[in-house]
Amino acid sequence: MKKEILKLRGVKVHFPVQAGVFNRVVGHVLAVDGVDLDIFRGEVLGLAGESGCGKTTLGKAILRLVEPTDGEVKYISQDDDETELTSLEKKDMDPFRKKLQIVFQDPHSSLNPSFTIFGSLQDPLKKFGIKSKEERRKIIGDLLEAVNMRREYMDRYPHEFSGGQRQRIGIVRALCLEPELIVCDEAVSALDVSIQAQVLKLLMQLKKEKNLTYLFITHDLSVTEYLCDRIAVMYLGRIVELCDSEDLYNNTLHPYSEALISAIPVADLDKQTKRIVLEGDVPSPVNPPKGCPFHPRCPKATDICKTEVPTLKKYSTNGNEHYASCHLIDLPEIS
Amino acid sequence: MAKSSLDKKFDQIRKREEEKTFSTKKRSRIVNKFLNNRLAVLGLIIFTIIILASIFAPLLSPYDPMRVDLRSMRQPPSFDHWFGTDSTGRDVFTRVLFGGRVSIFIGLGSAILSAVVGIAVGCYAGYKGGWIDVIALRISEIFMSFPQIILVLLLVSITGQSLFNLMAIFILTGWGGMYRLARARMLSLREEEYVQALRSFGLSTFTICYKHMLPNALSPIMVNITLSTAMFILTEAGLSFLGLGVPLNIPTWGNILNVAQDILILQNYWWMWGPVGIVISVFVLCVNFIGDGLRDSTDPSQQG
Amino acid sequence: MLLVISFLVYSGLELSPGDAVSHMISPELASTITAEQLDAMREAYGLNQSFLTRYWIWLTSMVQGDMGYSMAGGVAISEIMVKTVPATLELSMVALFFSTILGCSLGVISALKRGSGTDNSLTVAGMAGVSIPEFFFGLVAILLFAIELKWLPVGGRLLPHYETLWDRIPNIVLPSLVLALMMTAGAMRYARSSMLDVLAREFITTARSKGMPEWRVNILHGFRVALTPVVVLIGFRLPLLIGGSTIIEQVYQWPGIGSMFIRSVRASDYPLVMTISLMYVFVVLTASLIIDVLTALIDPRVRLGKE
Amino acid sequence: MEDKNNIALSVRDLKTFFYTNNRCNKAVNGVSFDVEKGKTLCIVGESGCGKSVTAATIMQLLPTLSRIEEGEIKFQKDDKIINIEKLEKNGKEMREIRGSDIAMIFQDPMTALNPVYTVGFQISENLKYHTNLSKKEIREKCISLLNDMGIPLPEKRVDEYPHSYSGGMRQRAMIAMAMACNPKILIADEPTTALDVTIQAQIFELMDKLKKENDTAIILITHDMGVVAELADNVAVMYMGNIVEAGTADDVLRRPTHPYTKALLESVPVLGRGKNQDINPIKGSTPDPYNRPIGCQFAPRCNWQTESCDVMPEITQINETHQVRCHKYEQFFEKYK
Repeated sequence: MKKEILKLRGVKVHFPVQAGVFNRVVGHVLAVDGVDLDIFRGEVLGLAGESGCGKTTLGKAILRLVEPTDGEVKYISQDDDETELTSLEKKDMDPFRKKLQIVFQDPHSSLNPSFTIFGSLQDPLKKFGIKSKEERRKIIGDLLEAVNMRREYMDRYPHEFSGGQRQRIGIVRALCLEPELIVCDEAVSALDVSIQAQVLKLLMQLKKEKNLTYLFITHDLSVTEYLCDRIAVMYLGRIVELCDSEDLYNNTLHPYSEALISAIPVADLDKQTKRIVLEGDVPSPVNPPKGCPFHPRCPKATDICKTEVPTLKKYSTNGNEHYASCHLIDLPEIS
Repeated sequence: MAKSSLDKKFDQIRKREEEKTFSTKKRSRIVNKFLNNRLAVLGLIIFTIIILASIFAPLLSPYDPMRVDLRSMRQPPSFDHWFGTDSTGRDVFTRVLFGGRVSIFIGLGSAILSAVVGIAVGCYAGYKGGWIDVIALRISEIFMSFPQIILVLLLVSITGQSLFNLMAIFILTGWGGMYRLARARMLSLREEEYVQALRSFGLSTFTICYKHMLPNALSPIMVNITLSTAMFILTEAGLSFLGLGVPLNIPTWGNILNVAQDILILQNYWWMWGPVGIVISVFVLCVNFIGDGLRDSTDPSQQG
Repeated sequence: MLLVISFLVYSGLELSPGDAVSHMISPELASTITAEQLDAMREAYGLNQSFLTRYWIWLTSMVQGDMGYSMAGGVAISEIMVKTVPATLELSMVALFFSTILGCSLGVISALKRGSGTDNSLTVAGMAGVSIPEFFFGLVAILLFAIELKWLPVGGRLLPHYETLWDRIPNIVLPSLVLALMMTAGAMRYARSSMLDVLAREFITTARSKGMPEWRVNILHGFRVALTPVVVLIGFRLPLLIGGSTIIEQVYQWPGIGSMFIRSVRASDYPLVMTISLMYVFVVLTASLIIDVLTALIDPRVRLGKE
Repeated sequence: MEDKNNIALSVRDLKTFFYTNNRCNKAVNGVSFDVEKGKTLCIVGESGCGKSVTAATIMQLLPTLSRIEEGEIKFQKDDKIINIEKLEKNGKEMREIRGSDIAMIFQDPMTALNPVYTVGFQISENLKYHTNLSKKEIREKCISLLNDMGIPLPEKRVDEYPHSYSGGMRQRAMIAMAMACNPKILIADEPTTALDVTIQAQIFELMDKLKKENDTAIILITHDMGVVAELADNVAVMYMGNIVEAGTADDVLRRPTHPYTKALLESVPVLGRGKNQDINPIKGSTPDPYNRPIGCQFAPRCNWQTESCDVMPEITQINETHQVRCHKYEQFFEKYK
């Protein structure tokens, strides 16, 4: 039986836009605009979408690196205790920070250039009660070995490492408090392809060894397909499709996902398909279009799309649950 | 076509590279770059000499900077009096040495103290934002909308002249610039991912801000400290020249120069004001060279 | 902003020794006035009222041009202003004009010939320019050009027999040049680093890739973009110009507001000190406003109100 | 080989070295390739392999602390062959080629356009210097170019500043600028890396159209094998300053003969192959350019390394179009055929 680790309900993150002489708030960037999402223990959930769709903001909102404007983020422990995270006081959040961690995108800014690796990583350990220095060195050393690096590297400075190595150190940092869920925010996007594959393999291996759950945020659908059990596709702050990763490719329901998949260049001459070229650009999240946010670019849009906002409905494809928010799906809805 | 100098340099480097004879000294890149900057090294050398000379002034000169000797008034430079003597027969060289002590102390001391204040406020305000930031920003704006020398003069006129007052005034007027610099650095560092990672562990603001972020903001701050040292020394000299800085009985570089307001002295007794003017200029120039060298060597965007 | 500062200045004024009444009436009158009359005047001027009310009265009269009286000369401060402000304006504008043009062009040249002998010597000269105390420089200039070579007068302005504009020019040359020189050094350094910054940007490569001649790449694409930060920085340096002019005016006996300020500080003439400082602040704030407008004119990004 | 007249640009044994920090980086170390008229050549490789430097060398847009050491770049202009490497860097002849015969677009359209001039002004500069059109004609041409690139309301857009354009539109404006004088060769240096996939698809569609309509040769620089598969006629794979394998897209993608090409293809997951596909990372990491391996640059990371790899392998012609730089290619090719 699948058990949830996180339940997101109606999560919204709005950033105020200030302008004018008095910095008056003239509008809001609707970065994340009402997301419902369950993350199950032990799965890899992909969160895909183009830049500006709010996927990174959503990831940070879970960790409260960005405060959600509205909505609930519930953490469910192994003993089925539910805790609502967004309403917690800062210090009450601490026990949950141990459980939830994040790996960042840019290997150049993710490590503090003026500290050794040990220097950067020891403070969190200190804070969470590991008082002796030897113990901290042991934990970090063990983890470095776990990511195929040498124990001695902990006394080196970040500039001595290559991009791939830094990314591994970023993973070590996320792992050092033995978390249950790791948010991987574009964790491999900045790496060269040959290194990217190394890190992907490493992530999969660690997941097995340490029983982790990943929320894998990326713009690259081919990586998500390879890595994830389920994929959520976001567009303008909302989830437009959520299903098993194979179903997303084989039984695409939403026209946006369809266009996205067809637009990705595939390094296989036998798999070339006709690209669906979308018109225009992603609209501004300050002023999203009325009705379905995708309708101005959608090749299939009808009149209803211009006026009514579609909701995420449950369908079934290939025997699996499949959520999509589009008016034009002619499958029977499941309740 | 004749080979340009650049081409020749390239040939050399290539030859060295192919023979694998390039220097592999394990020195930090920053130190290396600084040492390659000839002006900065020259600045550092002269800077050290002047500072040492001021510190060991009593050993270097047999004269008392304060003692009036009416028998040897207004003597031109000689073997006994290297820079001659002034209107009351005091040895100018000795006075320059002792004046250096006070002037450098004021310049360096005010620069460092105002940096401490500026950084302490700026780091916190820049990282945390909120009302502290707004208030500090407004206050620094008030200070910065006065031309500095006017504000200093204004405060001097209120508090009266003394060494201590002058330093306090310098700190009061100088922290704003440092505050803004520290704040701006913090604002950009705040977005770095390692800071976000620390936040995701819920570490305290104090640890993140002063322990993890501050060291990365230090190099522009160091540069700014050197530059404001130079500025404070100049301001002190200007004020004392006007007779409004340090009380006239304490020898400082500016006070020694004060005599040059008299056109007679200006015209006839060049040694009373010329050498000290040059010493100030050279010292400030050296500080500026050092600051510039530091800036270039810590700036990752410049290669060469 | 100006309000806050004026309030602070007024507080300083209040704290300074001397009764406010003595600031407000001319000293000639003061000698004939008895203590009772003084009290009556205090009543009349509302000096027995709260601090804030008095501040308000002071402020409104200030705005109307009534700045009170100087303690030393017994002259109305507004009168002193009228006499001295034009002199300072004349001096600083000439200096600003020359230093900006000279500084920008030298800075650009130095950036374009980066690493060459010209660049290095300009850099060292610029550094020297900001390091030598301006009054020392001014003294040396007097000694050299006025006393030894006798090419130019020592200083002063509007001497009695001066009538035409031509008569006045020799007097302004030395002080304005000395003042301009230190400003030039600063402007040059800013222009150089800003230009270097812009030359490393990608659109410069784009312009080259279109086959544009070098001058067009450097001037039209490079300098035009580099200009914005330079204008802003020169604006920031305006306070420095004013500060510099204070000392230079003193050195050259230039009858401007700077030397008046120093005289009043020496004489502890508080009303005058406060009023002049307030005026400086006013000038600086106005200047920064003008700079904002100027940058908006130069840079289309600012003009449209977004980045 | 091919008919000589079909070749727009021919590069032979090109070496470009960088001299920063008093060290010599052999960024491009003996590169040869031909660009055919009306075809797309993709130069593919990871960061630091020298692909962008190659492009900058062809345009003579190298930074000050670098120079062309050896080799030839032959450009065919109206029946004349011009040796680009012999021209003065910013001289008149070079400038005449730039922008009118060979044009370039860059990776990041956000920084590649000058923020203080209107888009129209920046396009018209090109026309002003390379054609004899009048002011009015230039403006009309600008509008029609923008229109061709699919920018809506070109009459209005022509007078707007780059910051009011979106990323995709800026890249279109860049292409309009590059195509203004109908260049024979368009060099595109990672033109879509900074853009989203749906916008990338738009740009590729546009480039394909231009190639067909104008017979422009395109040099497309990319790190993405997927892009190669979609767009390339010919491919050159670069690693650490050398071309390790070159040929038609069919040659290289279907019958990779160099271990590096093969490894590159296997290290990225391919959309549509599902969750169970196997990806094989390349071991180790890219070497330090100042501390290069001796001989074959890929040897330390290669599973096929032998002692003979201590010597740089020569280019071997496998068939008419396909060439490879590897000692062991025959055995390697046999195994994976």
